[in-house]
Amino acid sequence: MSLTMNRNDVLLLIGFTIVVFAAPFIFTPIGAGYPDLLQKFAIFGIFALGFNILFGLTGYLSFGHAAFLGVGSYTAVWSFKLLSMNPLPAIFFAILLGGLFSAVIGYISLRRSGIYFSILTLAFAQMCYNLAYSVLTPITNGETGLQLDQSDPRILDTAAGIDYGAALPVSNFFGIDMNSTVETTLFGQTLQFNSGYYFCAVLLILCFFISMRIFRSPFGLMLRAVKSNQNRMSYTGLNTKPYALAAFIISGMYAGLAGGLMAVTDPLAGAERMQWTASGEVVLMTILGGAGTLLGPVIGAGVIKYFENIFSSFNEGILMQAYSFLPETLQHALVSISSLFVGEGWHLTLGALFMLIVIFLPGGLMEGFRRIRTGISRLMGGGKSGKASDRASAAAE
Amino acid sequence: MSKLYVNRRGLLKGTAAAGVGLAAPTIFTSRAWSAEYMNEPTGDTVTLGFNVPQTGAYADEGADELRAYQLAVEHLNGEGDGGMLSTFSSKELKGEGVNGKKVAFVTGDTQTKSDAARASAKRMIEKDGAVMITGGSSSGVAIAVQGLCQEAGVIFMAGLTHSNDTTGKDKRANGFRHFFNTEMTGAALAPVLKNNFGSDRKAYHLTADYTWGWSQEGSIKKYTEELGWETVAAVRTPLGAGDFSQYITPVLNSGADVLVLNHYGRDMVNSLTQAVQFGLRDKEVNGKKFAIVVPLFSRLMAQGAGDAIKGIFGSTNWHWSLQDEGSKAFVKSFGQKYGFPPSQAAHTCYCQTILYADACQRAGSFRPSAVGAALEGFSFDGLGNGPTEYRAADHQCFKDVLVVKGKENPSSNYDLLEVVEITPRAQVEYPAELLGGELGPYNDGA
Amino acid sequence: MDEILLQILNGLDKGGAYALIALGLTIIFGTLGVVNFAHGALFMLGAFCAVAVKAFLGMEKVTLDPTQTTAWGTPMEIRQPYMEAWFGEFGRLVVDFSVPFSVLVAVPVMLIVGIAMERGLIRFFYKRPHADQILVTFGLAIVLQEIIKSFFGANPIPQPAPEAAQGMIDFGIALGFDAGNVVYPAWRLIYFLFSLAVIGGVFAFLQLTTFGMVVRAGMADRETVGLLGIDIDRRFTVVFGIAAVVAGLAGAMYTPILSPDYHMGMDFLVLSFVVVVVGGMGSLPGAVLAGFLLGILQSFASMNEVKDIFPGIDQIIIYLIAVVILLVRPRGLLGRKGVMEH
Amino acid sequence: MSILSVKNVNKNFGGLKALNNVNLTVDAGTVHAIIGPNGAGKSTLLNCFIGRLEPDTGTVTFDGTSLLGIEPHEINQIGVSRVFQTPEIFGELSLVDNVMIPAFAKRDGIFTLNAWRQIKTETAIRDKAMVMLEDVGLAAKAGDIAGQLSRGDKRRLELAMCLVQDPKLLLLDEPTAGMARADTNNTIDLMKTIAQRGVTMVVIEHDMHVVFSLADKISVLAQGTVIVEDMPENIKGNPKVQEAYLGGAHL
Repeated sequence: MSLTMNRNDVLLLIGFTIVVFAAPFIFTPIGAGYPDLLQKFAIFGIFALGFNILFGLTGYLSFGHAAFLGVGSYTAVWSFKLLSMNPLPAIFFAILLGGLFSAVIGYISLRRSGIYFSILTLAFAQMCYNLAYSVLTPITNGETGLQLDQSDPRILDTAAGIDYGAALPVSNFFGIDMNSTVETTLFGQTLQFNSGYYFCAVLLILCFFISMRIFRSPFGLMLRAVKSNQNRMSYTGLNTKPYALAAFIISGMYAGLAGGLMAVTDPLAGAERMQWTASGEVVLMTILGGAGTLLGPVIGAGVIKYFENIFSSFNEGILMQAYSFLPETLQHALVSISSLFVGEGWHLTLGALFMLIVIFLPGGLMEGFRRIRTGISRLMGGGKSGKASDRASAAAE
Repeated sequence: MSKLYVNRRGLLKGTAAAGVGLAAPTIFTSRAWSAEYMNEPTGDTVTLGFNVPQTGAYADEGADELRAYQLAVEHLNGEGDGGMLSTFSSKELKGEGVNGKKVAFVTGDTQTKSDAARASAKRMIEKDGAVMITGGSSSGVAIAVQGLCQEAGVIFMAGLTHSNDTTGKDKRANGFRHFFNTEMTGAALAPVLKNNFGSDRKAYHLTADYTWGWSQEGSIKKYTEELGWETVAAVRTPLGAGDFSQYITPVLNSGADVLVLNHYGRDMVNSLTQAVQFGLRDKEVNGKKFAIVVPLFSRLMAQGAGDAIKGIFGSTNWHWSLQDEGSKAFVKSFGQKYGFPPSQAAHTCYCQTILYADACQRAGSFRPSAVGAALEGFSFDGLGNGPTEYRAADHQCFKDVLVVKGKENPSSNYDLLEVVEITPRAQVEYPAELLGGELGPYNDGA
Repeated sequence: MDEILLQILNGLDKGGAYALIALGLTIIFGTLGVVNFAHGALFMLGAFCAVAVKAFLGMEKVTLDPTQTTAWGTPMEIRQPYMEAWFGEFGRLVVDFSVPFSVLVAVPVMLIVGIAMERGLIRFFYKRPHADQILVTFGLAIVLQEIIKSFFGANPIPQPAPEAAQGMIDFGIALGFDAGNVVYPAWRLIYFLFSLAVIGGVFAFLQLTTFGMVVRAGMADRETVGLLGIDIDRRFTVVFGIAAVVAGLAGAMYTPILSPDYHMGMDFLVLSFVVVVVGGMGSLPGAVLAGFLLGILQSFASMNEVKDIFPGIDQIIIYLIAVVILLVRPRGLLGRKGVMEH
Repeated sequence: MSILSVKNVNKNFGGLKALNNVNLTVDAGTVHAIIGPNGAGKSTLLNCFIGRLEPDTGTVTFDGTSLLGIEPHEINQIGVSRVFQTPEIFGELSLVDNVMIPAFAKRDGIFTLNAWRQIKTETAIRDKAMVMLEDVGLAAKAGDIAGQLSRGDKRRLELAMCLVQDPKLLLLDEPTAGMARADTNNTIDLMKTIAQRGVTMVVIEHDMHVVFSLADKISVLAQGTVIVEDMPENIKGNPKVQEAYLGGAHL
């Protein structure tokens, strides 16, 4: 299989796999190595990867993908409640339902294009959200969110004779609890290896691989053609609608999977997951990282989740410590300036970051990396020639 | 298959499945073995997690909660004037930290969203090693975080959450609530409403269309109908509707003479302002003066509603104008530090921190089950609400409930409510079974 | 009947606000081709113009009264508004009329904000993909609202209407209803009339002035107008300013109805996009029509009689209408072909 | 043997009669030019062949199949390709991708979910595309982004995209419009080569030099009607044609 892949793609996939598996090592020093945030990185990475297949390739800007995420979550929690605490049926049904919902919503919304399409998807998602919050409470448990209960039937588990006792059950992959963590200390850093994260990580890598295959497939080329020129496409004998719809459904299934994984790592499904702000978040992740690039959306998802979870946690006490090496007046001045941007001000940083990136890096963070890489290679090239001339002059002596 | 119950810090202690896990390579030293319960503090500090809304509609309420937490931590560590520690009936805390450890804290932003609140709480538990999580400004978030703390094996001391479900249908062994609930509001408010408006009234409810709203509507209906009131209609309004005019105009000619606004936060600010704008406060119906009731009041909402609040009845957990020693000490200590009096949210958060610390001290441990046992059935006084008891059956505090009214001539921007009546605790008590739910066993996380 | 009449009034009132916000948004769409996610923030800024004016006019002289102490032991502050101290009853009246006054302030302030935004940021994004425009304007919206939050806090700030406009107007009598049956708050009627006036003003400006003619031509075909040697960019700057003013006015006058807070722009953002799209991208009459239509239908959907038949219909009515209209009319009510379709 | 036959086609826009009872027969393997003054209805007629416009009355039959009432992509799939007045290409994609897309369309039909196949292994398609690029003289730029090409090169690319599908009928709408003389001559040569392969072509053209160097047969359209249909050598002297051109408001 890998024989048909570019060498660069193979390297990218291997590198990606290594980073994902070594995440606790890599992210602990920047304070992001704890299980929940790593899980969020992986889950929203999947969500953004899928969204990118629709938006990055076909150019259709959906503002309603959070609906499929929410559907995936609800489905997974119901699967836990009714069938089994095993995540496999949960994510299977989450993908299925995500796909079904996206097929229906996509089929209708894709009758329009441009902003009209965006508003249609937004409208559907908002309807899902509003109904889930209020009228559909028997299914969604409304504001509180759908939770597990000791008294849930769990037919398959009961049939298999698994008893969770009086405590709330935990999702459990053939004996591995999704919330179990092994903790070790290495070079003074406490590293946490969480089974739920590695479950997500494997799926993230799989999703990344699938996304890569799609990008490099004739189908992916057709999706790019949809974005580029629909007129030419139809006069070339291709029906644009099923291509766009297929991309929509695939991305809906990714979203369903992401939603299912949210429930696997944390068995609660709330309506606000479907709100337009959540749909907007994945749009921002994708654009921030670089729409249409393979890796960009995953990076964008990571950056936004990092800001949300880490920047929001800095309070004055932490800042005072961070600047404690400075003279006291300077320390206070810096703390009061910095605290505008962290803690309750983390939104400000995020907003400013959006603006800076889109102004200076039109292609998102991936473009930044590309520029750095060319810069470095130019520098390296310059360095090499410098060395060569050194050697030449040395030889001349 | 044998029972598998593996926790975060616990290595896989199942049966054959253990081999599948992530065995630690030998170069690592694992500290997982030593912990007896989740995040057992090993150094000379104990970390508490303050999870409050810092962005979104409740950011100001969250900011006030955070102020109270910081004050509580100061007092626990022996800084400042000690606040309510000196009036608290339990004298275990001496301002020397808790169990010989200094109290440290971490903060997080709930965004008033269940997902964000859980993510933030998880960070504090998994990364920062918090042994207790507290805070919040809505019931959805409280229930979500309470569930998380139960799963993770830490104590949750709820902040501002008024829904019955928090200590009813969705109660958890690891969760405790000091704040009152809709059931108590109904029981406390109804007699006052009867005294002021009589027993022959027709009520029209506007209810925020989510669980807390329904719970509030149910309680008020139940208790007012017992008094002989008639409920003309109960209309559900979408959360965050902004303009409520389309829900208010039907009230005008409905024959109702009381409007009950089961709204909180911005919804309440808007619906009340607009109801007053439509002349409902000054209207006469059935030969009686029209009345508006807002079951759950807070000072921040009163500030948002401005003049519209004048003369409106409601209930609240605590108010800074109370004259008992505990309240006076707390207001003094808070006011001197921040320059204005604390809100009820600040008060409940302060109390929860002190109560938790005291329970740890009495238990001599931070182990959730031990702390819980120390809190269960604990009777205390001197924290501003009179004699109070943490009921063992549902982990709900029972205390007097304040019925308040919007002041006609406020002397400052903080002096917006006046206490009309202090409904005694006996009157608001209900059997724990009434609200259903199961505490389940404590989870120590190991 | 009176019930329906009242709901129509509610709808017109709401529709006035929707139409005003959508009007500015669609002008920006139509002329500049920019998806402006910061438009809600402009509405919010307008509302905070009113807050700032009231805060300014209501500035208080603070004296400490050592004879009285607060509950926390500091001397009691005695506050008296300067306006009242200096001008007595007249000063009080000025403070009372702060919301209408704020309109006078909002016009220049919002014009400057709009022009600064266009010159400093938006103009670099005319040729960029819509996705980039969304990201940058969304980022700007967050920054603007966080700045407002750091000054004014997150809590809603009450902005009462002038006392003279706080009462109810009983015009049911004129229509043959019993007294007290069809009454409506004076300020809401004022808001409705105000929105009509602003909408009328914008239309008159675009229809009757040469400037407006060029702008309309630019909306129809930007390149051609550019070829005629008209500096369309300069005019588009002003257009952006005007759109900001319209949004700002809508916000400033709306404050007595909806106490402003820093987040109100985001709440109106989605709605205003729906209104614009339902009306048809780039169509000014479409935006106004859709604003009023959605306002009125939303009011009707909230009636108990309707909700009894379709529970929860008021939660989704706006979106439902949007879906139905877009499926029946591909480009909204009055949209033109090819605008914002790619 | 006729491959395209147009019978009694009428098309009104509002009150304007754009096509008035047009009849036209294109023989297989020939180059058929349609000329006429501006506004004569040439482009309207072409649009009726490819599903962009639906005539009010009349029939358009290609190889025994009606072209009316079916989607543009279906028309292409039965063997009709079209070159547009302004080249319609995939501006963001590379040249070779541009040509591979129609090649895939030819092989796989209007829609295939071939998401698991890899382009890299589609050597047959790639080779075919490269040959086509070679034919139109763009092989050296195969990896370039199409949107950055000159107008002449875009036209060549578009031709390659059409030819890679081995169309039975190729419709060209002013293929040399806006081109420099040298470019025009190159294009004429290219089209001659295509014609030699036996591809039937319908060309709309203003440039008489192009028309007379290529066409086997010419139809003259004026005010929505075919006034003459004849061999090129008979067209030049035809008084009707002269009147249509000289008597019209344009040129």
